[in-house]
Amino acid sequence: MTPGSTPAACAALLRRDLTLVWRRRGDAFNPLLFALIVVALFPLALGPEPEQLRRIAAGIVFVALLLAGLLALDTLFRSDYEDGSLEQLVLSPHPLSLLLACKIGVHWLTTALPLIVLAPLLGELLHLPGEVRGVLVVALLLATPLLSLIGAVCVALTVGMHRSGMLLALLVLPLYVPILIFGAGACNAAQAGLPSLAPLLWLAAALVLALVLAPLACAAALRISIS
Amino acid sequence: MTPGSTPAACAALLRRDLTLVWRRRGDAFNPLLFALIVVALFPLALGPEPEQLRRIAAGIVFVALLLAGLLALDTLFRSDYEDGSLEQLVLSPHPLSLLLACKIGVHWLTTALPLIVLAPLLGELLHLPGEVRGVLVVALLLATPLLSLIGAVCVALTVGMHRSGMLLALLVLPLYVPILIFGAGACNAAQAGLPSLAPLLWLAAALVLALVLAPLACAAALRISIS
Amino acid sequence: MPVFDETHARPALLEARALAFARNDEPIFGPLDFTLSAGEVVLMEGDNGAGKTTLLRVLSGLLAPTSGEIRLHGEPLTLARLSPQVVLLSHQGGLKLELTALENLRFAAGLVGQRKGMSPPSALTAVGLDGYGDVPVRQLSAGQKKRVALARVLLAPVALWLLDEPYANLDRSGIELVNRLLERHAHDGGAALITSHGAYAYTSGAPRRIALHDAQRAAMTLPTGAMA
Amino acid sequence: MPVFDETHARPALLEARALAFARNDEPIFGPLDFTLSAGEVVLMEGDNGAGKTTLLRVLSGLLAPTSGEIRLHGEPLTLARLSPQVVLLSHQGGLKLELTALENLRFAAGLVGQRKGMSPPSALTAVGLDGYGDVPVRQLSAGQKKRVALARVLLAPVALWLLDEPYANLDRSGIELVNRLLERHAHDGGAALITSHGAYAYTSGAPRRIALHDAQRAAMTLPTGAMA
Amino acid sequence: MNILLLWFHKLGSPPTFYRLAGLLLPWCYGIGLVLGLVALYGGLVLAPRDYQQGDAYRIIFVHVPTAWMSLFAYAFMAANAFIALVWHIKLSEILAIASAPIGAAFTLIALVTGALWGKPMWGTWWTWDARLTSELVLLFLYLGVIGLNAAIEDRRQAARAAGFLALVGIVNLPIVHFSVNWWNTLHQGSTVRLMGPSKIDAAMVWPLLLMALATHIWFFGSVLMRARIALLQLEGGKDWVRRVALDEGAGND
Amino acid sequence: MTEFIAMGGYAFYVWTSVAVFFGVLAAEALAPLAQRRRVLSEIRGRLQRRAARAQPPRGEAP
Ligand code: HEM
Ligand SMILES: Nc1ncnc2c1ncn2[C@@H]1O[C@H](COP(=O)(O)OP(=O)(O)OP(=O)(O)O)[C@@H](O)[C@H]1O
Ligand SMILES: Nc1ncnc2c1ncn2[C@@H]1O[C@H](COP(=O)(O)OP(=O)(O)OP(=O)(O)O)[C@@H](O)[C@H]1O
Ligand SMILES: [Mg+2]
Ligand SMILES: [Mg+2]
Repeated sequence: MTPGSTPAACAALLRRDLTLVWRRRGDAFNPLLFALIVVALFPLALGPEPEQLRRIAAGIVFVALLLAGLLALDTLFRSDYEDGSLEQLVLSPHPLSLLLACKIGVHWLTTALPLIVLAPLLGELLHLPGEVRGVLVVALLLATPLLSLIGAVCVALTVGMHRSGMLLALLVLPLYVPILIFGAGACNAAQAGLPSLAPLLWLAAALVLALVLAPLACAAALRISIS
Repeated sequence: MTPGSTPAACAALLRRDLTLVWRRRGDAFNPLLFALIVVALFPLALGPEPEQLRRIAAGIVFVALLLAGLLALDTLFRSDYEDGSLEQLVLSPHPLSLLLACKIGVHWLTTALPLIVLAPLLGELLHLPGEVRGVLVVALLLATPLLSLIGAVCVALTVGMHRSGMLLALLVLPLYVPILIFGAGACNAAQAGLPSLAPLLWLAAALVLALVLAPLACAAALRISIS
Repeated sequence: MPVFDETHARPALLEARALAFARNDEPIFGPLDFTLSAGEVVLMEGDNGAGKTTLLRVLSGLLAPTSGEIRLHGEPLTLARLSPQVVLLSHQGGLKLELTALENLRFAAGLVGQRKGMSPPSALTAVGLDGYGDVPVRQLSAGQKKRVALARVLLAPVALWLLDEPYANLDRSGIELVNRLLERHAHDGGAALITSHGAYAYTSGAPRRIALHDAQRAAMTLPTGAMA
Repeated sequence: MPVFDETHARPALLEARALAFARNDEPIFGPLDFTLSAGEVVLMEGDNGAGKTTLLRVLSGLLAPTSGEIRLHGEPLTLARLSPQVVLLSHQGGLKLELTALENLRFAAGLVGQRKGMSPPSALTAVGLDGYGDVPVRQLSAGQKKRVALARVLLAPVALWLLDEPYANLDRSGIELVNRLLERHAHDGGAALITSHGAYAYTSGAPRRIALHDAQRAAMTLPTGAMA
Repeated sequence: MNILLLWFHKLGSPPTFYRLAGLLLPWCYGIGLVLGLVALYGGLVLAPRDYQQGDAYRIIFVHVPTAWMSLFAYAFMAANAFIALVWHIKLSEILAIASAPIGAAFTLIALVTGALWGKPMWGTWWTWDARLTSELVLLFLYLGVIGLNAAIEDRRQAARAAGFLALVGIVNLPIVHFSVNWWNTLHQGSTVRLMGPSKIDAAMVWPLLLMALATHIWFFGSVLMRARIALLQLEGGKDWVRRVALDEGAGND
Repeated sequence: MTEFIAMGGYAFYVWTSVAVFFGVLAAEALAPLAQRRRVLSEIRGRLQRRAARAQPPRGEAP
């Protein structure tokens, strides 16, 4: 790892991004609180009958986490673009897709993983049956990296824009639909006592594909939108 | 309406803000599409059984519109702050609260009103019973100005900050809870065949109060956060 | 520390007495005393971070001073009394990029009124942007945007101009323009306080100058010959 | 239009041939021909919007030119070949405000390596920020931030510096610092292309200059005497 | 690909394309309109009543061709976007973006007419079955492409970014088409076949196919129209555009 | 004729579908016309502005 080698560059990037997250560790709780509040809105809006809540619990947790992840996406490249360090990544002598993969990894680790840890609690708030909890966590573990990877491509496309928040949501959400169907589908199947392996396998396959393709697509998109 | 008089100032501000919305009229559809997509997420996550959807339709429409309104809030003062015209409003010789009330009015007209028009369609997508539709629209007509007014105070508090998106959501959502309870409560009552007038009257009372107080609070908050 | 400046018989347009501002208990600028009379242009100089922008924001009433006081025509300042009498040109310019130059000026005129004998088109002509009235400001270059912002200042029916770095982003002809506008404003009985930091060329006559150096910040400047 | 410059026997470090860039079909800068050899510092001058920043971004490979070509050591440029050889100082500076000056420099060194005999602390010393290594960049003034960005340039193990307005935001001692750094870099066999627009004081010896004037944009400047 | 490249190269010269498109345009709109009216006459008047669905089935003559077009337009857009991104051909960028609005229009019609058909047949305007959902997602993808293109200032950069998004979204096309086979849904499976025997009456088939032809021709008319405007915008500074602007300015306003 | 209009009781659905078909396509076809006029007048405006100004000489590299 001599300075300037590719592993050193990735290590420097990881260290920097983790330090930045640590420096503003207060912000790290925002997605958690957001998800919590969104989940809390539903009993208020729908009325508190446990039977009804139980039936829709998994789906609502999934949607809440997806929306929280969506709002968090905005921070992925935004500050790097604004302060010009994204330019430096593009101009660095290392494969851009690899550097971006590091960034996406840190982002997933610091925004999505805490949400997954929170998920069982959110389920509990909505009286989610205990036996579904395991499937929910597994589905989220497969689905959230996919969300981050696909989201990153869309963020890369919109990074140079003002007020991209809404637009980003419009670009990203249609692409999230299949993930939501499979992820929530697995939970619903488990809740109905049906086998839930098939949709999880589909998610896993998609994740493998995205792990390979998304960083490349992300790099290409970034090159387009930075010019 | 000599130039420089207070009515002239309000008229100039209204004209300017409406022109700005018209110049980027493409953006005006974003909250609509966002609400539509969020509503679409729920049947995908919960499964398509019409019976179940019907029962939770009003609540979901309410939550979706609330979230769309929340994302749209960000644009209320943001660009005015960034380009420095907010400073000019503060320094103008007219009551700041009046000017802000004009801005909030335009914002409600161009973001919330289209959402209300869309609401029956969203209800239809979730098989909302026809007789609830009227109550839903009335509840939204009372609730959305309240959301805009309360939201504006929170936006004014966060306007000087970077990356306020999440933070704003966290400030605003707890304040929205009572509105959600009364608004969705009215719809649920109507759906259950119960009288729904009482919660609507509460909303109306709150709206009158907010119309008087929120612009003043907003002006005070803005003075704090601009310094 | 405060040294009251009692030489002027009639009250000055603007007067600062032992004015100081601190952020989080760190002094941004020290206790300052100065007056600004009608017909005067004062240039405020200072290095980066010396507090020039902050001082202008305090004088305009956007920020409340930590200590000391500001007097307008000899009386203590309140925002309500102040705002019809002052115009602030700040870094951002306060222009809407989607609107045309004229639309921006019309809005400004609607908000604060317009100077007698001036109108949005004539203000635009005065800053040398004839024919750009219908161009969205987004399409103008940085220097042209600055000119539109100056037109807004010119249009406002007020005597006191607070201009933050009016020379920044301008090329040489723009700098001359600013100097001409300032001379004319002073000649018409107005007053102006302008900032500019060392590196900008300032080619005007010989306006009165105020140097802003905060002790704490001055300590942070580079010792010459630091190069290894 | 392209006039090839064949006077140099050995290939120049950087060479532009009939280089032009247009946005939405509006020419930003016209067809340009120039060479940059080792040991040379070239100053690019031009009014606002003349396209200085854009030219640097094209030369650094961030933007693709609309027509013409760029040669590096005599061979056509690709981003992969270019990036280990060039460092760009852009308007934003590329600093993380939450990190300290040293952390920022360490990251830069990790990303692109560091010059022989240089380290993050010594680069910081070289720009006169000794003792500021552990201060978060957010707390530095604009001029000090600029110095940290210059330290990053100094640290990069590359021969070609593309500096966009290195003098902006700097006070007089900072301007001298930049000139000293440039001289030293040229003396060590490096080359630099720097921009500066008319209004900034430039006090160095006599570097070669390129004037950038786009016809279309030049037409938009102020006719002198436009004041009503 | 070589032939395609050659073809693009020949037509790719903007003034040539502009002139050629201007010549083709009225014919596309005219023929599309006439064929469409004939097909509608065949479908609404001549075709016999369906023994199961009664006259409601006649919605097929607007629903199915537009539904097909919604897929075709997306495929056309994505193909052009691919060419544009790989070979940096300006004309393909323009064609890709030009097909988005008309594709969105067809998708919207397919959705609305489908809903209008669903009410009498299924008893509901809308259900969340796979085909309906994926078609709705298709509309969102179109709108995303249009929105992204509108949000970026630099025209070529906007076209490339939007084209990139179109390519990413192409995964949705097979989902729309095969959803009826992969999941059992309310929606009808394939009934019309070009190869082999169709499952429905010939008097119903010819208006359907004729309408499909008409919508294709109309689609190309619209794409040419929009591509011409985009060319004017993109080449705003060139001499030929100047001439066009001055010529048509004298005539139009 | 009235029987034709009635569409066997499905008149609303069939005719609304046809109306939507024509309505949306007509709107889609008319939208570019306005856009075209706007683009052309924009180009003309730019030309006029440019023509109104003298063209100073173009600077060049040494
Ligand atoms: C909102 C509701 C609907 C939507 C979004 C929709 C969408 C579509 C789409 C996208 C296709 C083209 C599929 C392809 O070519 O692969 C299609 C074809 C078709 N639709 Fe619908 N549809 C809807 C409602 C209906 C209804 C209610 C019926 C009839 C009861 C119907 C009958 C058909 C038929 C017969 C075809 C042609 C199938 C073929 O031959 O490929 N659709 N629809
Ligand atoms: N909103 C703020 N919050 C915290 N500190 C601030 C803020 N604005 C300015 N400062 C600090 O106050 C000090 C003075 O800043 P100011 O902008 O007034 O300087 P200036 O003289 O205008 O400098 P410049 O020449 O760079 O414009 C600086 O150290 C700056 O970091
Ligand atoms: N991202 C962009 N999109 C569209 N136009 C741009 C963009 N960046 C710059 N321009 C335009 O290109 C022209 C040249 O800009 P550039 O920033 O290169 O000028 P400059 O010489 O650096 O000016 P300055 O002295 O103000 O820094 C300007 O007219 C500007 O408006
Ligand atoms: Mg300042
Ligand atoms: Mg520049």
